[in-house]
Amino acid sequence: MVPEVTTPADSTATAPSEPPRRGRALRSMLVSREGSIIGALVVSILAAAVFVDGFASGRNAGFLILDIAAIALIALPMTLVIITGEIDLSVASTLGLTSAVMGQLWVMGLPLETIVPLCVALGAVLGAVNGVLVTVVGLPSLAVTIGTMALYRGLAYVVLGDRAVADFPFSWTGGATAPVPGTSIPWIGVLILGLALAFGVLLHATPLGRSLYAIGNNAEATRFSGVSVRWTKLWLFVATGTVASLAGIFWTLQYGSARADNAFGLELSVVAAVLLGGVSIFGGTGALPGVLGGVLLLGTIRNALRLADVSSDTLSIVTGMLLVVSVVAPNLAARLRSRRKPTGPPGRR
Amino acid sequence: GCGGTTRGSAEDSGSSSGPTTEADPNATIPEGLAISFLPKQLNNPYFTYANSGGEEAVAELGGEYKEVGPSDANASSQVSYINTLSQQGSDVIVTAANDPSAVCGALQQAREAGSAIVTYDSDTDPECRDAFVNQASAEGLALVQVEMIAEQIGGEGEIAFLSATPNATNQNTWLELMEEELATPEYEGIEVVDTVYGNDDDQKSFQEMQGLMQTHPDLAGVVSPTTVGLAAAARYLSTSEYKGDVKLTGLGTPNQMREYVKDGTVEEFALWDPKNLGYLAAYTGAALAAGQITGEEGQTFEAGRLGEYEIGAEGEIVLGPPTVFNADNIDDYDF
Amino acid sequence: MGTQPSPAPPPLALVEAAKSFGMVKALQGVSLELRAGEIHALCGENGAGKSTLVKTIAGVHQPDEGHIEVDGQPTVFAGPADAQRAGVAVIYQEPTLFPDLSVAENIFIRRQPLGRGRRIDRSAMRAATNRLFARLGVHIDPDRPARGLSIADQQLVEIAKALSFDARVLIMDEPTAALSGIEVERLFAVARSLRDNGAAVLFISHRFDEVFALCDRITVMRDGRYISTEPTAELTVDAVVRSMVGRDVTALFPKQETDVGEVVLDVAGLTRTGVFSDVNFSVRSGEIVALAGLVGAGRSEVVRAIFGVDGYDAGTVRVGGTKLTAGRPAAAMAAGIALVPEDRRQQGLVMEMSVERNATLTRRWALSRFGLLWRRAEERAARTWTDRLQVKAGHLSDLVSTLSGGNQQKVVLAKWLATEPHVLIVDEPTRGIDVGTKAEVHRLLSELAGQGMAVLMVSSELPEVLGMADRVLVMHEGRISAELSRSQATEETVMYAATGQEQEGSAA
Amino acid sequence: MSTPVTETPLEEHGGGDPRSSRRLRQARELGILLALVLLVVITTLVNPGFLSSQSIDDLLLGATLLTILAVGQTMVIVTRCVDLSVGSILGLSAFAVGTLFVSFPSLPIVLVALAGVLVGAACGLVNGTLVATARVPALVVTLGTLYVFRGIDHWWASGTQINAADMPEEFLGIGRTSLLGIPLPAVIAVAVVLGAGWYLGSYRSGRELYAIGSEPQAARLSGIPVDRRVLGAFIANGALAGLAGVLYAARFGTLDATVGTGLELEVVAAAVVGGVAIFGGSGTVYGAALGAVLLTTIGSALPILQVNAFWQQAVVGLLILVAIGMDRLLAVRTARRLRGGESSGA
Ligand SMILES: Nc1ncnc2c1ncn2[C@@H]1O[C@H](COP(=O)(O)OP(=O)(O)OP(=O)(O)O)[C@@H](O)[C@H]1O
Ligand SMILES: Nc1ncnc2c1ncn2[C@@H]1O[C@H](COP(=O)(O)OP(=O)(O)OP(=O)(O)O)[C@@H](O)[C@H]1O
Ligand SMILES: [Mg+2]
Ligand SMILES: [Mg+2]
Repeated sequence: MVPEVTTPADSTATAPSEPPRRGRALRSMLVSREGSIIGALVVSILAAAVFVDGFASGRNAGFLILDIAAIALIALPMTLVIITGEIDLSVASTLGLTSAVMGQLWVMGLPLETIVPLCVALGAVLGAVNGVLVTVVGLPSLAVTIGTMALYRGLAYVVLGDRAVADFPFSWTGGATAPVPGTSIPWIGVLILGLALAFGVLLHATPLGRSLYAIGNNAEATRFSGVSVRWTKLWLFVATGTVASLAGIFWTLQYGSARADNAFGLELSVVAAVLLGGVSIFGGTGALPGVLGGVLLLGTIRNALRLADVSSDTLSIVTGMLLVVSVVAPNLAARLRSRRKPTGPPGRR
Repeated sequence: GCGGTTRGSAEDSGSSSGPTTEADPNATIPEGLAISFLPKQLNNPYFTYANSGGEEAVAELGGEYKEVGPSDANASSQVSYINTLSQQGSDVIVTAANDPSAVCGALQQAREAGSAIVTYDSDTDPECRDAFVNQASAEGLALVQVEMIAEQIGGEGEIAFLSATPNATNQNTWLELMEEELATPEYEGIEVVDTVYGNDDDQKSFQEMQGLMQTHPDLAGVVSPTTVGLAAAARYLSTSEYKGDVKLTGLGTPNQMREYVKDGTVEEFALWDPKNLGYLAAYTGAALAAGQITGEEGQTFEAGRLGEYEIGAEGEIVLGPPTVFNADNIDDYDF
Repeated sequence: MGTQPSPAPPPLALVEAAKSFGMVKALQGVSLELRAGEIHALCGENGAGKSTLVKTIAGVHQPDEGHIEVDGQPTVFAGPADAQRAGVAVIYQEPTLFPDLSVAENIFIRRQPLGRGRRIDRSAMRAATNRLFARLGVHIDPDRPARGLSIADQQLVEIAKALSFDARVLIMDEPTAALSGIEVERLFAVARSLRDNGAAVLFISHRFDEVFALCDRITVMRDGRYISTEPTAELTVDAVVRSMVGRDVTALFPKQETDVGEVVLDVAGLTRTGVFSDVNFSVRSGEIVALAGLVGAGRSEVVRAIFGVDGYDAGTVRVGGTKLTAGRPAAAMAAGIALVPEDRRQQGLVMEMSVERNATLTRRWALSRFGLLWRRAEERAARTWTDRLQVKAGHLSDLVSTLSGGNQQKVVLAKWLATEPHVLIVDEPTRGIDVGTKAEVHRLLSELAGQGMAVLMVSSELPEVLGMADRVLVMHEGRISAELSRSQATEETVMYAATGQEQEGSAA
Repeated sequence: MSTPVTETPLEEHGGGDPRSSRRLRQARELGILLALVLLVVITTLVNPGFLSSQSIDDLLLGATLLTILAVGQTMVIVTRCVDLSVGSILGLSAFAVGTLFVSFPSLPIVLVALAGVLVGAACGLVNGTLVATARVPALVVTLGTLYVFRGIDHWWASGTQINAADMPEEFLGIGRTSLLGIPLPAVIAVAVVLGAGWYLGSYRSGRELYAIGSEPQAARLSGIPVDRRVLGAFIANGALAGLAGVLYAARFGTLDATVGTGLELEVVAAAVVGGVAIFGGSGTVYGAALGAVLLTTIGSALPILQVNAFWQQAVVGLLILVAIGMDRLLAVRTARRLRGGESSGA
């Protein structure tokens, strides 16, 4: 599948927009996109620490991490999916369905030790459904996952209806948000870091990761190079479903409430964070450190602005602007550069 | 001595404050209390109006008023705001919960950090807050709505409910109580045939109303215990062929319903005064923070122009009986 | 330019134009005059800047220096629309069709005949399309979508589109690369009649027979620079090649005699319904087998099925005696097959990745240690093969899309040779490649065979087939119609078999 | 290959069915129509009240907004873009209309409605400028402006609500009057569908939108003013979302900052169900409009069919999957036919 929603602009405008410069490609990539996101993150953390009362405290850091936990978790596999030129909009619904099933099973009297693995398996199945529809049937993932987004959310309501299940044992709900002893960083932060490391190595330093970029750039040529594009994508969707259901389990325990409408609308936040992190919606480019930076940047700015008593309207405007600026700025910069020098980026006036 | 009086001291005294300590009915309410309102959703007209009462009360008390909240009615976004308020060391958090349990953990943490927690409009689990200011007793509201619809349809016929979201705490309680009431022999002739949910979304409520009319041709009346639902249903009826034949009542605001009362679509509906709700919630919070009350049953406190209130079972404080609005009195209200 | 000025100023001229892409100087001080009533050829190696020149004239690129003159007047083409208004029609090297639009609309986009109220007059458009195809002697349904047209048909639609402009200047960038002999002849007839009606035509091709048969003057470019312009009559192929390459080129088909060994690849009863059926043949180590036939005979489909990117309905493929799983390129690679596909942009390369990563894409797992890829090893592996094939690239980390067509083809070869295959399948290995590179590719193929590799070559160029192959398999309409030994294979025997006539020359 | 030896029959080039693509499209739209008819028939059999004039009116009115939005979205999607901000645009425009009535009660209705459309067009201009001029992916830009426009809406409304009583009776009447027995908003929607369909099908610039979505690179080479066309599509879509906002205000009467939240994916779903290829290049506004009507009809038929309300969303999801699956099936069959044209002799 080619990336479905592309601008009419030349492909060169969207793929790495800078002309290839001398020197290490990786380094220049870090300098340009991921670097600027991480730079922006550092600047905003420093600014918030200096100017916003109550930001620079361990307790607040804990709040911040809990706030972004679900988004950060799902953003990891989503990054890989988007790099291959696909997208999964059903993640929030997968989370909701997992939550609903978890609640229902708990009501039916199963122990959580059994429920959790069942729910993870459910996530894998839901991801596999997306994957099969995309790879075997050959449908565009944007359309498929808009469909399963409605389907899974609907099934969540079918399972749990309008009820909320909230009597999970405190040992689990409290445990989900408990900090690592001696710090104020919640356990989930450590889990995210571990998963991020795993996904990062997978993407950036393994043969599999390499083929993900190749698929995103040109799936056909990658298939001609002996990569099973279908299987790769199928597994990515399975991974995304699995992680989304992990996030669902965590969400349910974090808020101590299993509901069908949990995390409604979260998919757009996840996609926004991934794109902010420098992943191209057309696939083929992007890096995991950038995505983590994007997730943290969004979380930090929202946290700091809330502490500074900035209203939620402004938060929403700032989030949107950040996303727009993050894609427009590099393009404008490239244009200005090309105007100064006669040698422009390829294929553009 | 109990409770923080300023930000700094609130943080210092930390976990020592809380409902377990003795109440001192004569304690004075200190100046400069930080009282923060966290509605279900910011920019929701109902809460804007209710919170204006809160602001009035905080001004009378000489405190610092603040209103924050998410732009979507989500429990998870509310949790972020509770954490923020707790981090800022707010003395009182007045909140309406989007989910009775999901906000619990955060509220308890805030309490441990020294904030007094008051819920209004929608309660949480009782152990997560110090007091709940109830707009009207659930029984009172259920009763008045049942009486209104029974009278309008002449005590006989099919009725249906048009509610808010399927998991809205208070709406569900009222529905339950209304069904109980309708099951008594007095209302033998009335049958509840359906309950639909408009999600407090105008368009959805409108469509649900329209669906009700088609599914149940013999429908005599509809009760909508939510302001959005009632207004949408009234608008549907006012232009449909069912106007006048199908009775509609429930809970609504005078400004939204004025047109439909005047054109005869709706005879009567009820509501409390949300402004007084916010006002009372602010006073309750201040009394908690000052240590006048701790949330135990039987304690009393002064709530400004509203007079004295007593805490009921499980820390619940009832604002008073609902007001019934009709063509005679509707012009006396502006909210 | 030393030729005598024509009485009227030329309809289109490029004056001292320069154009750079980043560090690449694609054009440097190039001047070119296209005269009315003349067919002008442009020759040069891959990457010489021919297509860049075309795009500059077409308004796609703006020259960094120099300018364009229309009828002697300096003009600026801000975009393709400006060039079209000035009467310039272009057939680009890569087909530029809209797959979702009908063939007729593809031809007339932006210029659809209008009826009342400025509405598009569909029947007029269809009629006009049919008239154009009649002129080209082909029949393509004007109402069918362009999606699914074969490359040859796509090229024909492009040609029809260019003709529909009734342009004063017609530019054709390798229009014949995908066409068969008859279609080429028809195209030439049309080009000549345009010339006779006073149009200026610019023709680009790597096939010298075509250039010499069609063109009046030949301009040669090398490394982005203008070299010479001479009347065709005063030139020979050798002379052109010498100025293109800047030196003499050795034998084009350096066929080595080799010892033919065991059967390595064995294909039996291979069938894909509707595409090809009952294909049987084998290739031995040390042997070059050519798969010849007309465009559309199904040769590419057969090799794609062998390699596993396409499935098949019946038959078996064996490598060294073991049967291959159908539809699994990874299995084919593990068994030692490599496929250099015919469409290098779509199938051969990941254009937005670096040369290095393209070159190592097929060896990701082999190059990894403990499941991890190390830059150092990758770079070393990539350098080995790009150096051996003399890929001209500024840097291994440059995007492969910035290389010229020929160098891109070398990268494809590099990535497959790096897998050290037993069976090398090459599909149109020299399509769109200049003579110098072509000779190198041929030398390489023959050297590899000499080292014991089994080579299966799909090619539409008869001289290449005859010059390189130990054995020729000819396909016609999805079947193998003849198998010819090197001595039996001549232009006549191959063409007879390719067009489906039974011949006594076919031997088992 | 300079030596043609024999004549090959050239007539065989590019075989395949004439007009197969158009036939495919028609088959596609007929399919949705059939599903729609089937649904209506079954629902009516279960509950004859479903076909009462009142309920048909309700249905038409209900589908109006989604249809208009789907038409606009189609124009954007065929150019291979997407506009996720339509829900926010609709909300902003509706609130603008309400505010104008509150602030200037004497303004003529036509002027206010025009202002609503202009607010939408202005939002479309912002989207289009960013996408076409700054050359950034539409999905990212409109995801951003989804938040921005909604934020502006919230900030502007800041907790106020505009009620039916604040708007003139004649304006609210737009939602109630009918023309030849069809509600006026539905008439407007039909006019929008026909107008847009006519434009996209029969005018050069309309066809160029398809060309752009089909192959952007080729569109530039053909001299199509790609940026201008894409900008135009976004402005048209914005204006239509604005129009939908005006109609929303007229019909629902109650306006606050949350109007139209979450509509975007429903609109895209309607277009997709209607056979508009998410890759751009193909699909018609008629299909998209049918998709919108089908989705709305499902919404009102399921309660009548006594399908548990909780199943509704799941059914809509299934329907989307079936619709795109069917598209794929038809496409594969056509492709096979097109290919079979030449090699059927084998
Ligand atoms: N868009 C571009 N960006 C960067 N470099 C380019 C671009 N287009 C062409 N080049 C470079 O300019 C040089 C000339 O390329 P061009 O395509 O004009 O060669 P050509 O003579 O047409 O070769 P071929 O015969 O292979 O088609 C090459 O080095 C090529 O890599
Ligand atoms: N893009 C395409 N879409 C659908 N069918 C195609 C396409 N390309 C080719 N075909 C069909 O596949 C068959 C074989 O085509 P193809 O032209 O690839 O054969 P070939 O012998 O490999 O020729 P060559 O390699 O010289 O182009 C023909 O029936 C042709 O119509
Ligand atoms: Mg070229
Ligand atoms: Mg081929």
